[in-house]
Amino acid sequence: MHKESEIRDPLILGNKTYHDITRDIARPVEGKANKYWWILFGLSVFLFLWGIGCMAYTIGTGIGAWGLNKTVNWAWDITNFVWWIGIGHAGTLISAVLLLFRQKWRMAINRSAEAMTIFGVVQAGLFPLIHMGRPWLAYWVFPFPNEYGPLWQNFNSPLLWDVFAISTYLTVSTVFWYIGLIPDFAMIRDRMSKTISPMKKKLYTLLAFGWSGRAKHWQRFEEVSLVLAGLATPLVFSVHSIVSMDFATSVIPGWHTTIFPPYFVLGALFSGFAMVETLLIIMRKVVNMEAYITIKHIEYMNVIILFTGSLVGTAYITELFMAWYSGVAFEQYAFLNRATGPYWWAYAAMMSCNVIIPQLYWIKSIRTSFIATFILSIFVNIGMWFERFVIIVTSLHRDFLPSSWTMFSPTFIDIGIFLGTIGFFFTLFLMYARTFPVVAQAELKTILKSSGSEYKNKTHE
Amino acid sequence: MMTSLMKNRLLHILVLVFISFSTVFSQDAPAVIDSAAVLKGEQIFKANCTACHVMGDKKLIGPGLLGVTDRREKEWLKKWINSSSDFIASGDPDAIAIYEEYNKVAMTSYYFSDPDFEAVFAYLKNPPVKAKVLDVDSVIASEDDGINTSTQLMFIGLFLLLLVYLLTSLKNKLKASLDQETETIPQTLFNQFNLFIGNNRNIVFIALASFIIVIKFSFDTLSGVGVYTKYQPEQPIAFSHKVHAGENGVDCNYCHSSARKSKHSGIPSANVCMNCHTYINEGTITGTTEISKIYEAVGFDPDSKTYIEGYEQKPIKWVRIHNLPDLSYFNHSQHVVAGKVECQTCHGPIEEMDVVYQHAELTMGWCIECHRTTEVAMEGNEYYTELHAQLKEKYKGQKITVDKIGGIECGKCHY
Amino acid sequence: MNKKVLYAIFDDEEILLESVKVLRSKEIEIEEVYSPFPVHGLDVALGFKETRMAITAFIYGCIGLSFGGLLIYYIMISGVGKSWPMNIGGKPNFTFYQNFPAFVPIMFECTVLFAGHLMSLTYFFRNKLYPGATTTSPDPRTTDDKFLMEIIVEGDDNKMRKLLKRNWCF
Amino acid sequence: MKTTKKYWKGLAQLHDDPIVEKLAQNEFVENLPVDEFLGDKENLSSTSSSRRDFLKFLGFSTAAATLAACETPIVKSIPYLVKPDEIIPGVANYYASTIYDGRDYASVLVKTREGRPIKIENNGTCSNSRVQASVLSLYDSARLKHPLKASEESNWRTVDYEIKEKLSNIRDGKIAFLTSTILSPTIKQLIQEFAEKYNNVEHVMMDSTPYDGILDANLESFGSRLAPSYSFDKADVIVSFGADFLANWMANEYATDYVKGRNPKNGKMSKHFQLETNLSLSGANADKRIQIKPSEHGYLISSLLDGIKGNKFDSRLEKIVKALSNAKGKSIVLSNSNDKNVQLIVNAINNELSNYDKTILTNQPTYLKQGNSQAVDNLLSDMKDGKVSALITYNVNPSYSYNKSKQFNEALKNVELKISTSSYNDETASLMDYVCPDSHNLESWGDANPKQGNYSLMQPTISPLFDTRQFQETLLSWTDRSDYFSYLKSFWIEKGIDWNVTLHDGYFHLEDKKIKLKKFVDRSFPIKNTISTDLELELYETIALGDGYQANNPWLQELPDPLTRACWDNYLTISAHTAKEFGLENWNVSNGALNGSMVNIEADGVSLQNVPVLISPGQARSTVGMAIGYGRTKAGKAGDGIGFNAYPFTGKKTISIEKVEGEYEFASIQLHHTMMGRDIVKETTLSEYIKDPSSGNHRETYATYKGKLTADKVTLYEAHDLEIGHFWNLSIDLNSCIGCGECVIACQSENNIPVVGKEEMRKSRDMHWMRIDRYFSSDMTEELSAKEKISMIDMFSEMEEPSENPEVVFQPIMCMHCNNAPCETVCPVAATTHSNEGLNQMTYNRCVGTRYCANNCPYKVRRFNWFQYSDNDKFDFNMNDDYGKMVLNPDVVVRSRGVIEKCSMCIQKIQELKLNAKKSGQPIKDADAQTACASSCSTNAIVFGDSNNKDSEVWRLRNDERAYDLLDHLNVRPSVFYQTKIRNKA
Repeated sequence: MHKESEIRDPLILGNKTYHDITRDIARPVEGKANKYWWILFGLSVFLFLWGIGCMAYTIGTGIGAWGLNKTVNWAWDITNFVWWIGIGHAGTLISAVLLLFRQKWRMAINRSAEAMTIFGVVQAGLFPLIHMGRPWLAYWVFPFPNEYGPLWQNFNSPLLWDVFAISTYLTVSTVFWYIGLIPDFAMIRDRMSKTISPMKKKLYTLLAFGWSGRAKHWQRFEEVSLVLAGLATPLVFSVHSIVSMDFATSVIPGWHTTIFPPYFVLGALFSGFAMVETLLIIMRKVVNMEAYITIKHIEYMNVIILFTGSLVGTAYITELFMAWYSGVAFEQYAFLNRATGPYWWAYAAMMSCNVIIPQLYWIKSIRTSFIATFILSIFVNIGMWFERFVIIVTSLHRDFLPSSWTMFSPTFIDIGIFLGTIGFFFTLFLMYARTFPVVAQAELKTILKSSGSEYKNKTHE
Repeated sequence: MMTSLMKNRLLHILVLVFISFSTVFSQDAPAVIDSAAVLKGEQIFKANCTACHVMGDKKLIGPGLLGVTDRREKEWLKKWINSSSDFIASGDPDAIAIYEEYNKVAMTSYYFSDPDFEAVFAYLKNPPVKAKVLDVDSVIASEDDGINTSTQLMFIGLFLLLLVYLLTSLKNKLKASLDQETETIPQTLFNQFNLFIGNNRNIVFIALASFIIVIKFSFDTLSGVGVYTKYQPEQPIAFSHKVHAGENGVDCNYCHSSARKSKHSGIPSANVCMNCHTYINEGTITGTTEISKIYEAVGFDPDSKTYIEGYEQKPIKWVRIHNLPDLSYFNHSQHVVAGKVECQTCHGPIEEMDVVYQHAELTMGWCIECHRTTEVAMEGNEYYTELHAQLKEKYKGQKITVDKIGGIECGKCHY
Repeated sequence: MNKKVLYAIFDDEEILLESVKVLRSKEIEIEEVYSPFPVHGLDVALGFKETRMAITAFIYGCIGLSFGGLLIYYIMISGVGKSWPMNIGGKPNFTFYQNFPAFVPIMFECTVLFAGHLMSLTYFFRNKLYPGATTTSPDPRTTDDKFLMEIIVEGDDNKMRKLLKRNWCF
Repeated sequence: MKTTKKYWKGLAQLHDDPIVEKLAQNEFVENLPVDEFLGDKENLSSTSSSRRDFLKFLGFSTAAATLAACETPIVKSIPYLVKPDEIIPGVANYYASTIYDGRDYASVLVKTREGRPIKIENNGTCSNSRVQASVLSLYDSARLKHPLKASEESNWRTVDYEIKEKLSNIRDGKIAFLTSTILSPTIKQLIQEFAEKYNNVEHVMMDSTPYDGILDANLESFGSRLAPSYSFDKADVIVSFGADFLANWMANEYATDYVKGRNPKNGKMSKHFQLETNLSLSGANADKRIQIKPSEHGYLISSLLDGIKGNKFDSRLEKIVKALSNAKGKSIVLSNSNDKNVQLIVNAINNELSNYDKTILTNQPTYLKQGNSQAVDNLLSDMKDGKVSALITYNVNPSYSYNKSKQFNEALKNVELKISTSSYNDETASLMDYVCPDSHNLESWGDANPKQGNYSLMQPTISPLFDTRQFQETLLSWTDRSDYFSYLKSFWIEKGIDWNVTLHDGYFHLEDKKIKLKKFVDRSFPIKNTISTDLELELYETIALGDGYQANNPWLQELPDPLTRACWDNYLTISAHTAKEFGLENWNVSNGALNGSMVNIEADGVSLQNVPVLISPGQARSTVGMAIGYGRTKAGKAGDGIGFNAYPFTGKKTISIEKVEGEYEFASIQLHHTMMGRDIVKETTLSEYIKDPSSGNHRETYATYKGKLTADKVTLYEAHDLEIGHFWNLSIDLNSCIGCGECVIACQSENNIPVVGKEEMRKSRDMHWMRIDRYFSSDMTEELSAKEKISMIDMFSEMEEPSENPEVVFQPIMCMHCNNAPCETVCPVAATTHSNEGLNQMTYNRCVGTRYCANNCPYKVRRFNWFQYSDNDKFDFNMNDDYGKMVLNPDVVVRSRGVIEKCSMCIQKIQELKLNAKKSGQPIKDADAQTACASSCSTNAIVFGDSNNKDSEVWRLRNDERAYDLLDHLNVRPSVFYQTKIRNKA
């Protein structure tokens, strides 16, 4: 039974009992959706369908449907890919790393954060697939015995590393997520009555895998979560490091940089937390979780954003310094061109959204306001998208031989696909919010005594 | 794949064996002559003569040439071969006789250099007795071992059953001696089976095993997609390679002339057929029915032995059997001439086939396998002299296979 | 000999923990405890053995690592088996060691992949958790806010009831 | 010379049968069932095959209906019924022949497969991109497929009958032949014989770009209307006033000699001055280039004469006069002026320098330009007054290319009998009563006499695809004869040549009777300087299209101009300075593509609307240039409506332009014009080179524990073994490359490279496997910025601006076949790997199209198939055309959508080479190793070979002091390397 100093603000507001928690968590699943939900859901489904259309068109006619050319062979596709992967990171970090650090405040948000991770990675996974010239041959990137001699893959290729990293990341974090979900499903199962909603009952019985909360199971449960957390933590760092190696191991000035792995991971956390905030602030309204997702949680995350944001800023400066210090003309020009070339605006957007704006979090009032946080988190998301765009496009469009210098501009297909994935993401997330226990109630109950406001008040008396 | 390959190699070896044999045969010929000449003669004969003559008594366009050396003088033959028409004109009775016999067709003239002529003569003198047959048998033999293995399996199965029977009966005997109730064989098996599945481990084991089997099976079937081994379509003309290449011993090269020059082996144009079938109007198996199809195509009147004037010729639409995908570049001459590969290595015992079928899988794996195992024919090829030296230096003692000179690099076939 | 199954329901984990300790001290066999969330120290109180999940994970990890290593070795390093060594970008593929750095990421990923998934499978297997399993606790409220202790008593159970009552249960 | 190739001596050697019908049958694939297989649409569409192996359509016409993947596709194979002796399916034959389309002449080797020409190779003489591309024009479906009568389909019998009827009814009216320059002696004779049969026949020749100036001047100076031939290799000083002799001026035969005279190895190079208005290819290669206005042209030349005579002269000519006077008898002075008086002065200068019979050979004139504008004008006036009752045109398109085309079209109405022999229903032909379509060069017999004593024969390499008939045959039939072949044969055998040998070689020499020349008389009179301030126009021909005869050839349309790097267009070239005056500008839109403002141009009477303006460095101030050969209206689907017709402006000097609203979209594939101070094209001066051959070839060194090392010495890798076997290398001499772009077309036809059209080119999605980068020098340099303390940002932005009169360098770039290739390592599926012969192999059918390799390529030579370029109506060029497909090389796959492709170093040629060597049991001869680009290069700038072979040319070049790797600091170890450029600057 862990105690906690009184001065810490409560993480669960209102005088909740275990039963209240159960009721609150189960409510969205059992009750009807409110109108916000329907509005958002309709919107995202629409975007999603549009995106599907654009993807179909691309696969039908060819990558030429995008704005790419012989010099800039990657642009929005990989930008979006890296962006989504980045977003995918906060989830696992929150649940894994914070679990290792025994951070209690993670418990209210880790479920949703992980959901976000998985849905984010799903979006990310789409891009390597559709950006291929011949997506119907995508299975060639997996080593499987074949009649071609047999013919294998090239394990020197960072893209192949990606394949392994992302598939591992996606599956492992899914499993991690699901193991945590089982007791909560069981809870919902047990609340469901056979007579009123037999179908739902059946469904959740299926999902609950027959969990009954035996002491031994709980013991194993905790051990497994701990180990998975231990595994997931290096995984988080490895995945984005590997993604960064797509660029770091190449020869293109502006890509060929050793600081990319840490720099990308930080950026990932940065954007990931921003996205978590965006989502949670929406969610706590949409499925009324005000009591569990408190300003305290938001503030903690803001602190992390402030921290990572500043580190990312440092990374930008370091890049510039290295370019200057290396004395390599190509490097120097690459970065000069980023800041002052035709894509200066993208660079400016990146700098302001990622480095300058987060500095506002030094101010307590902003740090602890839902509205401000929401807006800022949007900014950070945009900024991080631009970071990837800047890295990819501005490096490519002017590389070694000026004769092949050119520029990139997206077609409506590019845009459509990007919006499509956003739509897809929110569709998944909203559906999740209505059918899954959005807060890990089992774990939450363990900290009710230590961090619940009622108990804290008790101790004050 | 392996087995077919093994067969190929076996066959390859056997063919070599046969060649050595033929020399052996020549050894016990009465006169002392060098076998090299015979071999050379054989090549020349195959290339030039087989169209009209067989090494036997059978008549083709011309007479069978078995034992012709006894019938005719060397000089006489030389004259006749060099220019039969002049020879006939010169009024030699035998010549005229033959001319008359073979409906007044003078033999095409060949100007062999003396050594060549000597070689041919030597060959005619020392024909490879039944050599062909030997070759053929061996091929069949090699075909057979597939069947052998299966029969062996059958025997093993029987043996096991027998064993079961013996053991159970033994057991019963023992039981009887201890006067416990005995079981019939089915009972035993049944009980044993129950015991077996009673055990969880076994269940798991079975599950795993079946799972693996299923995987293997599906993988095999999948990898079999697009493999058309034994593909044997109906052809517009029931042309029999057995009759032509096998029995009449027409050299592959005679019809598929471009195999040594080009990437395509080439399907003979109708006028090549007509070279012989102007005179041969009746086939051994199908009589006139099939041959008349050629006449129909080119517009030839077999009775008057003339081409019909202004006849609109119809192309013969053969069905292609060996189809490589277009993305892979294959060159016949590369393999036949530079690589010194026998036709049969890939096309199987073609001279055995009445209707041709696809012998090899023609999958990429199949190509690669062969390239990994086949040695490069470097000896006596100026092109390789320097390279060969370097390679021997590099791979001391190892076989220098095709892959060692880059034979399994993508760019060698895909461009 | 009549056996009786006694369900004691608690609504606070601390009390549960207390009574568990008490009962254990009286060497009364506790069949099973159902709780809505992991109660810390319960496993100790019940005298469970350390679970060996972590060890299995480690083993699986090792398997994964070696699998990855062997796969790459077979595929990338020249002259091994019937693999297909190619000159790719002039990178040395003569020995595993020379090309090692390029192989680290995938070997690592394989490790995690195997460890993570196989351990989870073991977890499901050992807990007999699988889709479609319908086992539940004797009282559905145990997933909500109640804690249930299952005790098997032989003969007269009133003594036991009393004992439990004394420990603030109903 | 391709002595090693197997030539066919044509039918003559094979069949001695005199009856020509039979010959015609037996020589070619008699039953070339073009219509049959083309008729069979569903076959074509259903063949999934990408390697368009002609055999499948002819040799074995495939009726492949590929069913479900698991079922065997039924592929029908149809062999020839009667196989022509020389055709072995799958083996290429080479025929020596001649290409002459009235503009470009070349003696060539034609590569045929299964009786279908697929590639043009040079045969000793210099050729150019148009000649290379002419093989595609053969398969142009826009060609007439049958004779026309009043634009209605007709047949030869009726057409011949009616024409003969009408011709013989002509009594007093003229019968006029309006033809291009005729090189063929037989045609000339045929026309004479024609003249004997019919009344008052007149023969007029016209050149699309008239050269009367030179011809008439020589008539006055030497008493004979001829154009001398020049030997640039003997000249130490070359002064050209606007004559673009490296590209289009006169004959396309000077480049080889020119480069011969500029080999620094000999310790001396010719010094080349170019005084011109537009930046021409010659100007780009010149050592000293001076911008002049067309109006100064005459004056400067006459001032130069003064200078040489020792009188006072224009200060701009200082250096030139000095150089020339030291190079008496070893110099050439040229002018592209069409003004007789100017040319008289040029003659005077050359005479003064006693160049005649040394570097300028009047006794060995070239006959490529015999046109006579005066005669044409007379003909026109005769037509006006109805004196011409019959007009027969051959190889000319006056309604399009004649500067008085309007009047011509008017006058045509007064002609009773109008006959065209054009193979297209072009601008002129469409106005005619009868069109008797001429066969393509590759379908015809013929002969040519390009130069005094030089002759070449033309032999058919395929039987006519359509119901066409070559002009000679037509003439014969009108004089009641037939069988041009035996006519030709007997004609030459009478001249006492060995027919078979000649046919085999393609060209031969005859001792013609010496031309009698008067002693040189100087009729020149000086020309005053008339300073004009108004805007002047100078027309030029592009490398690609020339006079526009092949405007419907998509390869040529898509060949970027060597200097502006724009394609699918012509435009007004203008200097930045003048552009500013008129408020005209060029700018890049968001996807980088180039846009420009438009103007209306007007010069007494003639005018053009909405002509785009392209700002091009090197253009003289207050002048504009414009290319002829564009703006065809009846060329065909590819050529119609591309650009603007500038012919009407021929002879117009000053023009007026006014800016109009709107912007024009260019398709320019090079959007940056300077090297940004990077060490990409290394160059030095001759004097420096003589001091130190490796000068200008500076290589970065890097500090290591072993001391300072160059990049290629610093490595972590244990290298793969490339010592054993072949190691294919390619050397590109930047000093010999004149940037003519012939190799680009050669590559395109060898490797089945698709045409993507203007829109895609505009989006920088060109598919050419090799490109020729062009860099201008900039006024801003790192030294300057260092000296003047200019910030990096300003420096770079200024560096992007080329100088007003820049130095120009050309750099052919194809896949470098790096031996530490960045592209290979990043491919996840190992679709691009390295061969033990140093080739970077791209395996199309393994590629999944991640494009990572293209990103990671420092040279940006990888090309992605953004769409399906074959069989796609969006790309309606030769690969979407049943005839156009016949030009495809059966040994090279046509790439499908979504895969990367790139230069393979013609691996199909390498494989064939090795195979032949193995089969014949001989080691490979260095001379035989050729890539398409190397063999096509007229100046021998590209040398290919096996650099493991110590006595190969390429090995020597690899170890030359001038050799350098592009971007060597990356240490990617390219197999392609460059030789530094050497300028002959004083």
